[in-house]
Amino acid sequence: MRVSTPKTATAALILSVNNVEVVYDHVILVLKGVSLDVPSGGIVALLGANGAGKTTTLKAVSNLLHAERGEVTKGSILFDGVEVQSLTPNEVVRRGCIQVMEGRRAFAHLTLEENLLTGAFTRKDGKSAIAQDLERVYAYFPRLKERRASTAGYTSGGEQQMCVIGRALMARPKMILLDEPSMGLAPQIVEEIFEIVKNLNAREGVSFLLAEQNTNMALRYASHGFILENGRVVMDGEARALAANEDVKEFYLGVAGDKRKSFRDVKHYKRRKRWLA
Amino acid sequence: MSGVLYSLVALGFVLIFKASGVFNFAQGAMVLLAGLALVRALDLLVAHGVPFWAAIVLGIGFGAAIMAATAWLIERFVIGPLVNQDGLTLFMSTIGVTFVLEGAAEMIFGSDVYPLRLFPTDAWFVFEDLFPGGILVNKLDVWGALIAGILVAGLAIFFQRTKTGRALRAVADDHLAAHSVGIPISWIWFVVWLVAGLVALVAATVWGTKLGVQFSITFLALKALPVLIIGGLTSIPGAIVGGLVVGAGEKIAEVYLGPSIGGGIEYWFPYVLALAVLLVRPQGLFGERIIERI
Amino acid sequence: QNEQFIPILSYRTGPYAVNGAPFANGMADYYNLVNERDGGINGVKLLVEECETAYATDKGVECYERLKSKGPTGAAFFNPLSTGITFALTEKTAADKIPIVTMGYGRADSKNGAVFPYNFPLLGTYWSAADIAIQHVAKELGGFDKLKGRKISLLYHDSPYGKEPIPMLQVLSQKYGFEFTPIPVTHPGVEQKSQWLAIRQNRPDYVLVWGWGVMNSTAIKEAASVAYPRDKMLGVWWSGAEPDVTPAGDQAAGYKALMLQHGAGRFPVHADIEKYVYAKGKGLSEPGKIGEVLYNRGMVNAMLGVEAIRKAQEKFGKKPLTGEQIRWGLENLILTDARIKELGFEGMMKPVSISCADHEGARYGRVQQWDGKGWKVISDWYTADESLIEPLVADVSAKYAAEKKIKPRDCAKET
Amino acid sequence: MLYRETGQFKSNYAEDMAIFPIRQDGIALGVLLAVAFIGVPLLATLHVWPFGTDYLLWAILLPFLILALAAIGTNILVGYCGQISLGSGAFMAIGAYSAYKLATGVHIPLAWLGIAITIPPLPVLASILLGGLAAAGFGIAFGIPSLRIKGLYLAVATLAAQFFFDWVFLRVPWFTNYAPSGSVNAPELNFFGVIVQTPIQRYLLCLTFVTVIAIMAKNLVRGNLGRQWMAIRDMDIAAELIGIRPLYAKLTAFAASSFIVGVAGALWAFVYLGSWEPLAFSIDRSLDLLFMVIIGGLGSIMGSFVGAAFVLIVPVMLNLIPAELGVPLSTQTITHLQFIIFGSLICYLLIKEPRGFARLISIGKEKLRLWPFPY
Amino acid sequence: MRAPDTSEILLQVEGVSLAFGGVKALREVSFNIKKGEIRAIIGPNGAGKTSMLNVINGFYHPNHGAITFKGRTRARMQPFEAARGGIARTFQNVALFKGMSALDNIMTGRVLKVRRGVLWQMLRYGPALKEEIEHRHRVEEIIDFLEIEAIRKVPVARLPYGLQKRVELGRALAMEPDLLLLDEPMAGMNLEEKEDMSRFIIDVNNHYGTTIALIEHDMAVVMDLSDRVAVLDHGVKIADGTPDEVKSNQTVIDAYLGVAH
Ligand SMILES: Nc1ncnc2c1ncn2[C@@H]1O[C@H](COP(=O)(O)OP(=O)(O)OP(=O)(O)O)[C@@H](O)[C@H]1O
Ligand SMILES: Nc1ncnc2c1ncn2[C@@H]1O[C@H](COP(=O)(O)OP(=O)(O)OP(=O)(O)O)[C@@H](O)[C@H]1O
Ligand SMILES: [Mg+2]
Ligand SMILES: [Mg+2]
Repeated sequence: MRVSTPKTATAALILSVNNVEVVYDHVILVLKGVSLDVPSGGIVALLGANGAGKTTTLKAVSNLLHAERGEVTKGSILFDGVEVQSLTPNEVVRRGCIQVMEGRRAFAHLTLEENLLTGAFTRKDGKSAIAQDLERVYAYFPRLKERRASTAGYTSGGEQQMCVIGRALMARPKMILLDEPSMGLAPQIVEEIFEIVKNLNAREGVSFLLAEQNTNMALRYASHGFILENGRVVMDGEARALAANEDVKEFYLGVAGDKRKSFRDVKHYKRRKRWLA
Repeated sequence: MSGVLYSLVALGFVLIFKASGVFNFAQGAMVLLAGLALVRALDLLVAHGVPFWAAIVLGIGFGAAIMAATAWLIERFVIGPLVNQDGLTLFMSTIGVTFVLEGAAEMIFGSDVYPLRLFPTDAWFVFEDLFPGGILVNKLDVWGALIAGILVAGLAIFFQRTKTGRALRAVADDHLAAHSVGIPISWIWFVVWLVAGLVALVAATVWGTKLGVQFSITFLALKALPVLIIGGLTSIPGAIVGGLVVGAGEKIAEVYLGPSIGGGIEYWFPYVLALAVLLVRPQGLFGERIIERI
Repeated sequence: QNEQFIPILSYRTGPYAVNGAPFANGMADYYNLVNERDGGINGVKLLVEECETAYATDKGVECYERLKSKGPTGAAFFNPLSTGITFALTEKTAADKIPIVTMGYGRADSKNGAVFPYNFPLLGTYWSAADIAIQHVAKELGGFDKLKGRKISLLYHDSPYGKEPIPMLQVLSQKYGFEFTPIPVTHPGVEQKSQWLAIRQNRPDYVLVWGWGVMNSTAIKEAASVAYPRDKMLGVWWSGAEPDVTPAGDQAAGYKALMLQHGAGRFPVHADIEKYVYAKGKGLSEPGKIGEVLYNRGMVNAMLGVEAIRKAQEKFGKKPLTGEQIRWGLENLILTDARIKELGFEGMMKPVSISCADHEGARYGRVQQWDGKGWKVISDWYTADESLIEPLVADVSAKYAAEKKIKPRDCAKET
Repeated sequence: MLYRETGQFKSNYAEDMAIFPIRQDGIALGVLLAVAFIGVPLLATLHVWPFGTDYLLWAILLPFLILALAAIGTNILVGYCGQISLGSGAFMAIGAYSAYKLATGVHIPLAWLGIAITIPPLPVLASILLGGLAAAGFGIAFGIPSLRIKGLYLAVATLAAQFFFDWVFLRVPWFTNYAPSGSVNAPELNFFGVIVQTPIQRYLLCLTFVTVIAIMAKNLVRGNLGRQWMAIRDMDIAAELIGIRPLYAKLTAFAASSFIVGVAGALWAFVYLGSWEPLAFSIDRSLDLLFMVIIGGLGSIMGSFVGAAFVLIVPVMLNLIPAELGVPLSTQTITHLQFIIFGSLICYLLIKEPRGFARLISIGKEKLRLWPFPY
Repeated sequence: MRAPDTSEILLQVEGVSLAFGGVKALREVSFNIKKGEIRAIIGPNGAGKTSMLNVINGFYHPNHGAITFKGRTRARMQPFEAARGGIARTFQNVALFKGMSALDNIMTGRVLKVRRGVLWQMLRYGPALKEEIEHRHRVEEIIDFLEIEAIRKVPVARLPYGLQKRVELGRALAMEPDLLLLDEPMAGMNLEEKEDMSRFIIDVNNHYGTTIALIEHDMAVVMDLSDRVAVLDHGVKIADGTPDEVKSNQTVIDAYLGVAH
């Protein structure tokens, strides 16, 4: 189902995923032909329920599936015009596409600051530029500066989450794949993160592919949205159009009619809408 | 003192563990391979009338080349494809590598005992008037200690101070996350295995002088384990300290306990010592803390 | 098929490969020689197969099971070249009726053919070796009476192999009044520092070395580092081959070892081997190593087996024989000086005469010394003292018989 | 079509909790057991191929069964409870030597107390089981450090047990009944009057042990205790927070594992080797067991069998092939090649499926169920 | 419908302080949880919320202060003792047993309830089997309740994050606890799933009368579900009261909420 006119074919695409199929462990078919595009300088949100395949899609893009015994069995993924499958994960990063993985995967034995510095591994523009960016990340997340010398493994969940986001920023990428960036963060930090996304996008032209459960936020900041269900894209379109869609409103935004309903009042056996049976 | 010789082998273990979380059982086999390559090249060159010093240089060069090839093969065909697997699987794969290296080394270079003589091996006794027997100091031990000291200093600085060193530690923590920030794991692992291979070459020169280059050198791997564990799997200086502790500990045990319970204690004593140390410090004397948080 | 199957349990890998390989080469080459030169034994070709044991007992057992019924008549006999495997196989071979030939090793009490009908510790057991070693020490000291109050240590491989001589040495120490100290070395023997420190403190007059593989050369090196005189070290015949001394370089000069009759060197039979085997490219050894101690021992071992088969053929016919028949051949094998000369082994060994009561067949030994380049024979022939060994053999084998509920044969009744 | 669960409905939890909820699997197991218990002995008695000689029975099936048993024991500790142990060989040795002592009579003179503990020789079955219990006891003692030491550190620490017991059985003559060579002989295998002697009898004896213990082990690991072990393995902290006592869970795993390994050790010594020395239980044995467990599949009883078969049989095959084909290579080269091939094969398998044959089998089954569709 | 029993205090935290080297994770924190209520703990990242739960169930031992649970005061206890006392919990970084199926994971929650000994389990016959089936029955109820029937036999490592959280809740429920500690149960869920999860929490609270302590960053959820809210910042308790009181507290707004919700 398409909500609005298809994406403008004219805009240069930084990422284009074509009909990708992913199989784990040789038998578990997870993505059943996913196609999506990210225009250069765009912010695209990837929405969908648990298990829809958002994380898998992002891992396919950054070529991390191999390490998890998954493989792309069909379709192609072009980043900046290059077939991702032919690159190693570190070449993908070198070309400017970095992923923030779900689940706060900070390097446990390194300090927070060392964690951030590993993010700059692929950079060749000198120590001072890196130091500058480090300060910038600290400015975004003062809490990290406070705890810079702590071993990451012992910091709180939110601190680790900030750390991995900061780590990705340190790479100065062209494109960031954000997997659930808001998870476990305090509300004002969540706002902060989306502001960062907006800023980087506006000022430096960084493109974003955003897998996010906080649909509200995601659609507010994204230009496009794709809704995944069961390994298939079931709906896509401009963010505003999606936000206005009645189904999306009910199932993803929690607004029935115009008012947000209380979590206490949700019905027990709620009717579930599925676009696919 | 003699424990320090084990440190040379333990060092190779630490390097690889620190950089990839792989517990490399093949280190002993690598010492054998490096030693055989060196000694066979040396023999051949000397036999063809190359002057001894030039033969040594060329022989070491050849050994290094062999270790580089080994490192590349291991990374390419074994460890590389096993990225993101758990430690036990990686450990077992290195035992597989051990078989391959042992078989290949002996097939290519022969399975005899090849004498090697690069360092003086005579001994002298100190403190003989202090207690009966005195302390035996072998010149080889002194050389070994010296070399180990230099290696440790260099490697410790490399790991703590450089960008690559940091990346290595990151890889050991989380392969996948390291991938995701663009650390070229294959390259890094190649480098680390190469360095470990070179350390093995150094160990081979010392141990080859001591035992002759031969299959039994692979048993060093087992003797180096307690050294490694006492020092801490992730600590480079720990390898030296572990060596000293084991060296002193097993001799003291042999002298004071040995006679009363039948000798041969040094066979297991280092392990019991390691066990005791671990009970107090589960990560060894200098190892990184094991993180437990929920 | 007109073939006699002969298995070789060898080890060409692992810590003992250095010693296992030349031995196996010598054996295989000799069998090959018999095929190539004589067309087999009376026309019966020898079919040889090697099985790698890596000196490990369980692998040895597997090899045994695999090879025991190969060939038209099953395996002729087994030469495990490992005391451990010998122990593990002793019972099985008796049940399967296949002789187990342990030339110069194996269990010493198995020389008693009444209790061990299928074991043949040919040419010398460790008890014989121990006795000969002490005879030599006594001779160097100037007589058996000079042994009194002396200290003799035994540095041994801590395995059945190394432990075998201990009971005999204890008997001898009682008899001659020397102080005997056994010092174990753990497999594979690269670690001997503390043993030699103990030796240095205790200052024994003699150190007997009962090592195998790398343990021997390590012992020599450690002796050098504690400045223990090499010429006061006397190795058993398994500690007296080239790989045992060469790794120690100059430090080995002066080191002595028993000879299992033969030493290194080339004899008429070697010429045949070069001519019939190596010239056809069928030899297994590096040509330069033909005639080394262990190679020669492999040959002698193979020769004894071949002659036993020949002997058995006299009785059972010129065809492939069963293990049981060959056992008879072994038990009735007599090699005179003339026959030895005929075979091209003259100078390598003394006559052999095996019987039901005596499965050892001969107990001669000499002593050789390493001069830095080669082995030199430095003594006359010694003969082990039956009167000391026999009671021990009778005692220990009787215990075994009781434990295993074996009813000893009456050798007097055997022909 | 053959492998479908369609039409098999489970009306109660007991059915769903059966070892093989899918009927075809259960049938397969039944057939296997029938072959093992009836078919093999029958063929062996009739000397029908491949049982023309004793080789298959003696040199393959017997060690396979015993090592599979030891692998099950190791798997409980390593695969189910996640405590890496390089000391299984030592526990086999403890089982073997304790059983030996018990079967030949124990006499401990306590001179300073003026008394002596004397146990008359026990029946073989009792000795073997008590040997297992002794191993379990030492297993518990050596398991205590696991409360503090984890992962690979623990693995190396367990080597302490390995080397210590190697040494004890080598140097303490009491254990070998003062045998001068240090090599000891198994007592007569008298089971309630039946003297086990022929390969077929030995095979059936081991098969019985293996079957009974494997079933009990399977019951354990899918029951409450097994879940505790697995919880400790997967995340010990979380396990503790839901009320599992690490002390209890780990030590029971050590005990159960060592018991099984100990019984296997006693069988290995008594039934297979007949005469042995400590080298039969060296570190190499421990490593072999670990290989079996990992190649077979951590946390799978079935896998232990497959792993044992692989580790035992592949080298034998590699050894046989050149002889059969008549490859003109020197024995030396062949042996080295075997090393190389076996090592490569292990690496290849680990890469192909790090979770072992058990996982391959289950993937295979899943594919079979989906067949003819790929996913 | 629901009237929290205000009289009975289930858990009392009294002046608890906790420091790791220089980091003071908790400073003199006191609060209580009443029987039957849903108690939320909120605060910025690194405020000490998780540490508080860790102290309550014995994973961390406070440097000062005491915990009174069901009338018994303890300075330090072992985690499994807490579990025995009836405290169950879920974790911020999902802490499932990765190698086990969802069903087995939930079954581990029953560990403390199993009565038959090891020997019985080994035989798995008669009473042992009967007991196992009983537990399985209870667990199936929970599986039904959480609507995860379809993934029962799937190894949890394969499950997407959201379902893992649900399984984790199932495991905690299987313990039939008196006090259930939930650490960010709804992180990484979309609205529909959050609604489901809320439903479960409320149902658990209503049906079983389980007392719940809840950490959550989604203010809407916290405000809707909880009876009382405690707010931590830098290890200090800065506010405590009903959702409405907390929401309008200026200190809380400055430290945490940012904009008034
Ligand atoms: N390593 C794996 N092996 C097998 N199956 C997997 C693996 N990883 C994910 N899956 C399966 O792939 C499907 C999609 O998972 P994915 O993690 O991409 O979902 P998601 O949309 O990111 O969900 P969430 O919002 O919960 O993170 C799930 O059904 C999951 O069971
Ligand atoms: N074991 C520990 N060692 C060192 N510091 C710790 C440890 N546990 C917690 N801390 C520190 O204590 C502080 C509080 O951590 P805690 O996990 O309780 O925060 P939190 O409130 O749960 O935060 P979040 O919302 O981000 O999860 C953090 O700064 C953290 O780094
Ligand atoms: Mg996801
Ligand atoms: Mg937290």
